[in-house]
Amino acid sequence: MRALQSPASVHDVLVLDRTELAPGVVLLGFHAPQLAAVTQPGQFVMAVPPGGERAAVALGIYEAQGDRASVMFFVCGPRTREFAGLREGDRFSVSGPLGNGFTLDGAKNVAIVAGGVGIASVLLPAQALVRSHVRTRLFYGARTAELLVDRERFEREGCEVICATDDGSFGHRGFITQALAATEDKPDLILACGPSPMLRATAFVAGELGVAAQLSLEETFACGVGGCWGCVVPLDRNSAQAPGFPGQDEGGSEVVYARICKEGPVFWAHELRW
Amino acid sequence: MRALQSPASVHDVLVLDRTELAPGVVLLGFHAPQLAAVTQPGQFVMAVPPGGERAAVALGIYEAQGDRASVMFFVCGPRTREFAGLREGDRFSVSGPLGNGFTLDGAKNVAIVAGGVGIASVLLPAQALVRSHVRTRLFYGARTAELLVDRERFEREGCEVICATDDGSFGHRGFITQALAATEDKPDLILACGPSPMLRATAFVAGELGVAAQLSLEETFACGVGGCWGCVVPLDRNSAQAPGFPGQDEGGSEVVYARICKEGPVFWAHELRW
Amino acid sequence: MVTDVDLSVRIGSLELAYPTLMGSGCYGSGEEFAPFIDLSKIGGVVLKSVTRAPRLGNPTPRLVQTPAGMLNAIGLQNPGIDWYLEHDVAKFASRPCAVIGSVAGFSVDDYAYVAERLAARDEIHALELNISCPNVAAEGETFACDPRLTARVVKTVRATTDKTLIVKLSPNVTDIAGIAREAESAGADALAVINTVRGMAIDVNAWKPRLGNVTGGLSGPAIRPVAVLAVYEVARAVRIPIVGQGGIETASDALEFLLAGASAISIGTGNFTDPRIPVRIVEELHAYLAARGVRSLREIVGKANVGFANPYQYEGDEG
Amino acid sequence: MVTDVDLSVRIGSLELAYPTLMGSGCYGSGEEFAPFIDLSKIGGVVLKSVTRAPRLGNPTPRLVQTPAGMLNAIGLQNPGIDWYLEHDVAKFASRPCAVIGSVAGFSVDDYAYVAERLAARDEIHALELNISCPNVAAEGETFACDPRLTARVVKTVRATTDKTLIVKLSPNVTDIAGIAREAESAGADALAVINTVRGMAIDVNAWKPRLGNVTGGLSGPAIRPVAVLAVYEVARAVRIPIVGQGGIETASDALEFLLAGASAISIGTGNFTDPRIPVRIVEELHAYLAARGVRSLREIVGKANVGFANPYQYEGDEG
Ligand SMILES: Cc1cc2nc3c(=O)[nH]c(=O)nc-3n(C[C@H](O)[C@H](O)[C@H](O)COP(=O)(O)OP(=O)(O)OC[C@H]3O[C@@H](n4cnc5c(N)ncnc54)[C@H](O)[C@@H]3O)c2cc1C
Ligand SMILES: Cc1cc2nc3c(=O)[nH]c(=O)nc-3n(C[C@H](O)[C@H](O)[C@H](O)COP(=O)(O)OP(=O)(O)OC[C@H]3O[C@@H](n4cnc5c(N)ncnc54)[C@H](O)[C@@H]3O)c2cc1C
Ligand SMILES: Cc1cc2nc3c(=O)[nH]c(=O)nc-3n(C[C@H](O)[C@H](O)[C@H](O)COP(=O)(O)O)c2cc1C
Ligand SMILES: Cc1cc2nc3c(=O)[nH]c(=O)nc-3n(C[C@H](O)[C@H](O)[C@H](O)COP(=O)(O)O)c2cc1C
Ligand code: FES
Ligand code: FES
Repeated sequence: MRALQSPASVHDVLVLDRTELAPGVVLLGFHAPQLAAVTQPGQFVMAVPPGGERAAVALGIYEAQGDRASVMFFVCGPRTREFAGLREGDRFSVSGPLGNGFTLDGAKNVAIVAGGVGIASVLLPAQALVRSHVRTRLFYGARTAELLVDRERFEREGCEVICATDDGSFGHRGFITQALAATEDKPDLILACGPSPMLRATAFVAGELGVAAQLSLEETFACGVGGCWGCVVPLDRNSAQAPGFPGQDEGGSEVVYARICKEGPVFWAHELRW
Repeated sequence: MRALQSPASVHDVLVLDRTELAPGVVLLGFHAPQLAAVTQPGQFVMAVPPGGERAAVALGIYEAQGDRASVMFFVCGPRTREFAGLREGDRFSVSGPLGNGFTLDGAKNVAIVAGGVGIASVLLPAQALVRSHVRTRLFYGARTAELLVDRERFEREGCEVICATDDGSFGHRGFITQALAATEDKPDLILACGPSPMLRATAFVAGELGVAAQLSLEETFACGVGGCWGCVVPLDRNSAQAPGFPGQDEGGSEVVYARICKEGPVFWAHELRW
Repeated sequence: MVTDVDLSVRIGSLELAYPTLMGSGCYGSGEEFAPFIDLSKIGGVVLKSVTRAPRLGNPTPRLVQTPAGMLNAIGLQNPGIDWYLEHDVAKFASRPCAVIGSVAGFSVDDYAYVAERLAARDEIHALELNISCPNVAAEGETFACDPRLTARVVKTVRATTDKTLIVKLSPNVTDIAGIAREAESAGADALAVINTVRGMAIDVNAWKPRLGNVTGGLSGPAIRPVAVLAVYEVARAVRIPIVGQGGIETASDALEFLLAGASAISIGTGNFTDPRIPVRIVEELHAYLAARGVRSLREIVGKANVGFANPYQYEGDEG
Repeated sequence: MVTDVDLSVRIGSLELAYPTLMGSGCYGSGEEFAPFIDLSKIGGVVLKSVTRAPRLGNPTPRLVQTPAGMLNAIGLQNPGIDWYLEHDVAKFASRPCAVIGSVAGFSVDDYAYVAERLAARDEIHALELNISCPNVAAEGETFACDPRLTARVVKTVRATTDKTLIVKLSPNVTDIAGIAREAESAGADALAVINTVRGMAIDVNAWKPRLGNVTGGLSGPAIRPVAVLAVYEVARAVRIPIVGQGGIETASDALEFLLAGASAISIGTGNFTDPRIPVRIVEELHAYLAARGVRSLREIVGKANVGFANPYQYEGDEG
């Protein structure tokens, strides 16, 4: 992965808008011109829960334009519940942008695979690709139609959108990676963000198709900036993203543990040893 | 104290209105017809923080009329901060009404003494007294003018309002109990709610004036319903409110520990052995 | 999907319709919470601990809120066993759930004396031995912090009654599993794991401790990870049932304890958050098990604990 | 009201401009947080613990959020002392604050070997002995859980260096004051109180522990009352300075530790809430002391701890 880091800092931000896109899915827009100006597609922020006593939460940067950036999240625990309680005019803090984003250079036909909340990290790469006149398809999976949030937005931005739901309530029935595997129009690059089983399936399909894939990984974070080594993933020791000393995993192979928050969250699928 | 308990239960309530009366002082109105119908002046609720993980907070019932009840609180910790984040349309739960309120029978000329957040527990008794054509004066003290919240409301309700501020920014400069001590028009009953030093001073002044006083005490609560014995205050063993077995305090005098949440929060000043 | 899920559990010879006890010292005698909850929907109430002599308890303040928890230092305020038997115990007969007496003391003799007299009463269905209260003079805590004292006090009390004897352990030790083994060998029918974690808070304006007693016991969600681990470790060390407790507020919390190896759970501080929690937990446990096709709560006990020996296996009365 | 408030502290021979250390394992080598905070405004960084041999650490997940806290089980991932000295240590020279090496190990010999080599480097200003990591095989924890082992390892390491030696204690013991006394007698210059509290969490859907390592260490505001009490008790037992830690997020939190008897404080998990916390604490401590006319932070150490002997009294260099 090319180093796509940007100058990060802490921003005290003002909530500009709050939309409930689906039950338990909130889009929070905030005033952050400096952050928006330097954000690279695929980067994230650590958002500080306004009530204190709880660690910051990693959230993908959904939109970044002009004075406004936004995050989109699924309410699944105490911290996202706290953020869901914010309204226009409230304040909170974010550190960012953080991590290494997607490498988009040279691609001509890109398939973006997003599952569930993974959608939050792929609008910016989609916009950048369309802006560069790259053919961009979004393969978007969710449990049910209702959770295919902001689908139309991607269409408006100029993506072709292919959907799948577990229950068949919208688009294909089944996994979105099956739709990817079945595509006739082979992409030359795959980007993916979503739950771990989806990412593994994407890596498998990419291998079958012989297409390079970049995966944005998820793991519980603590620091989000590389300080605690809590979010590691084993990488091929020759990966350009390998940060430090090599060691042997349980199976006896040589690997290097990379920090998802610092060396990632985006990694080349073929370099992961997970 | 006459037993002024009402049938308590848990209520899931809807926020009707939220007003910031002063910086850090919030008035929260909610839909609770059943609660409002049975509340006695001086009772309180245990309000459940909507985010979980934190114990319920004791809050005086400020207003109770028709379908609506309200609480008023000073943001001073994590839980009141959480409640301050609620807006119209949000939901939370309260248990109540709880405790024994003020005994108002027979009084002809009542002085209500309120300090700071203590104001939250004295609107209902003031209204009840005025309704019964009892001369009702509010002696209201706060650190500074800004914190004499909702002062005009008491005037509108028909009370005479005498104020004092620590910094002299409104009304008398100094303690409100000094104003009480200096009154020419001696009341025949004093009701008081506020910080502990104010209550002790009120008890002292009441003794000097030879007037009976009822004090609404404050202490950190856990259960709020008499189950944990965390909120006790020593009472004269002959008090009608003495709940159980007598014992000897450090000084060797016989006292009975009463639970502020269950036997109180309102006690006769002359029966307290604090 | 099954609908007839069995949530009953047995702790020694005590049969509980539901796996939910209310923690000692947190729930009065149950009556205090009756306006808010149907007491016939809980397993039982563990009464406030009682001692030989009356105790006024600690000076106030006795309670402090802390992040996701609270400190208490009540100091075993109670009327003493004489007054208690005379004035209080008869009222417990009307509780529509199990009633478990809690015994505290300052000597082995104290414990045996109070336990024997309390257990003799029909209103009391089982006994819990509180040898782990952190809020009284040093000796009180020592019992559960010392394997030999634990063994002595349990053995002596055991000899006084056949009723179910639950021994409540302290987390404030280097090796809780070792203490648990002593209590088991000495004749405990079950273990309550855990009592509060010792802690304190300081008033930074007054420059003095916030509790009248200086130190107190930490309870609530903050200590849940500590309690789950204690249950996990004790469950590998003994074969008697465990009543798991410490910060339980939801069915998911309760399941952590059950999967770690507790046969029942106890709710204390959670009642201060919302008094409906115990009934909600029972409803949600029911739904959770039904959705997974599990017919009895007992089947999931210890399921996240490799190397755990399910206590029911050894009683010959369950699969 | 005074404006020139002295916030500097001395820990052994280590002079800190500010009383704020960043907790080992939480702050990388400081550089990771430089975009968010001015490192010249913190007292120092305690580096991630290093061992003799390289370690990949524990399987993931290594982190779980819990109420007002978190569990971690990193498992001492580190490149081993050889690689560390060769590739990493030189970079620490540029940090504008104190740099404290942290040593972990599995035998007394390990500790001495790593400590000696690390202390020999100029970039390392002091050493912290992590004898209390709960996330490695049993032996790792045993040191701080056993008074004799504590004494042996501290004595042996003490012989290898004159640099300030801070010994980090575990709260997972029956009597932390007793362990503290052993460390003091064996030659520790200071004590770090406390490391994480052992805990675990269970995934109630997968029916297995949520951490790859099964158990982990609890940190954050949830444990603050436990940590304050540990400092309070240790401060009565020893005369060497204490670095208080466990859930510090605000100046008020820091003051609880200082008033309990800590001479300095350390912030770990708080940096994960907001990286500006350490600088905010220094600013607010300054304001707090100025408002009370206190000229030096050292004056308030132990002020809420009756019976505490201020360490500075015994050095002859302060009033
Ligand atoms: C780089 C990166 C980017 C991310 N971007 C986004 C984003 O844009 N939007 C978004 O919504 N999320 C995003 N996430 C995920 C998000 O950070 C986490 O979901 C976050 O931890 C939620 O915080 P919480 O406090 O609400 O829930 P937490 O308290 O952290 O925990 C909730 C999670 O743990 C599970 N859990 C809790 N208790 C238990 C239990 N007892 N047993 C089993 N499971 C349990 C819950 O089911 C839930 O999944 C991202 C993560 C990373 C690493
Ligand atoms: C019967 C009754 C009725 C009440 N009615 C009302 C009411 O109507 N309105 C209202 O606003 N309040 C009322 N209170 C008080 C209210 O219940 C408490 O103020 C409540 O605990 C605030 O909760 P919190 O979580 O926000 O703060 P908490 O977390 O409980 O703590 C905040 C309080 O503790 C102090 N504190 C916190 N940390 C420290 C520290 N380290 N050192 C020293 N002090 C510290 C704070 O200064 C503050 O006073 C009432 C109390 C009772 C008993
Ligand atoms: C206010 C309070 C009083 C308590 N009193 C007692 C007691 O008298 N005897 C006892 O064995 N445990 C007592 N406990 C401990 C609880 O029963 C319980 O074991 C502990 O709080 C952990 O569970 P929880 O987090 O659900 O409260 C008390 C706890 C609290 C909070
Ligand atoms: C993710 C993480 C990693 C840690 N790693 C170490 C370590 O390597 N060595 C050590 O001595 N302490 C380690 N600790 C303990 C902290 O330094 C600190 O003592 C403890 O977390 C309590 O303080 P806190 O609540 O401010 O984090 C770690 C803590 C965390 C949260
Ligand atoms: S979360 Fe700390 S290193 Fe990634
Ligand atoms: S708060 Fe529990 S008895 Fe009053």
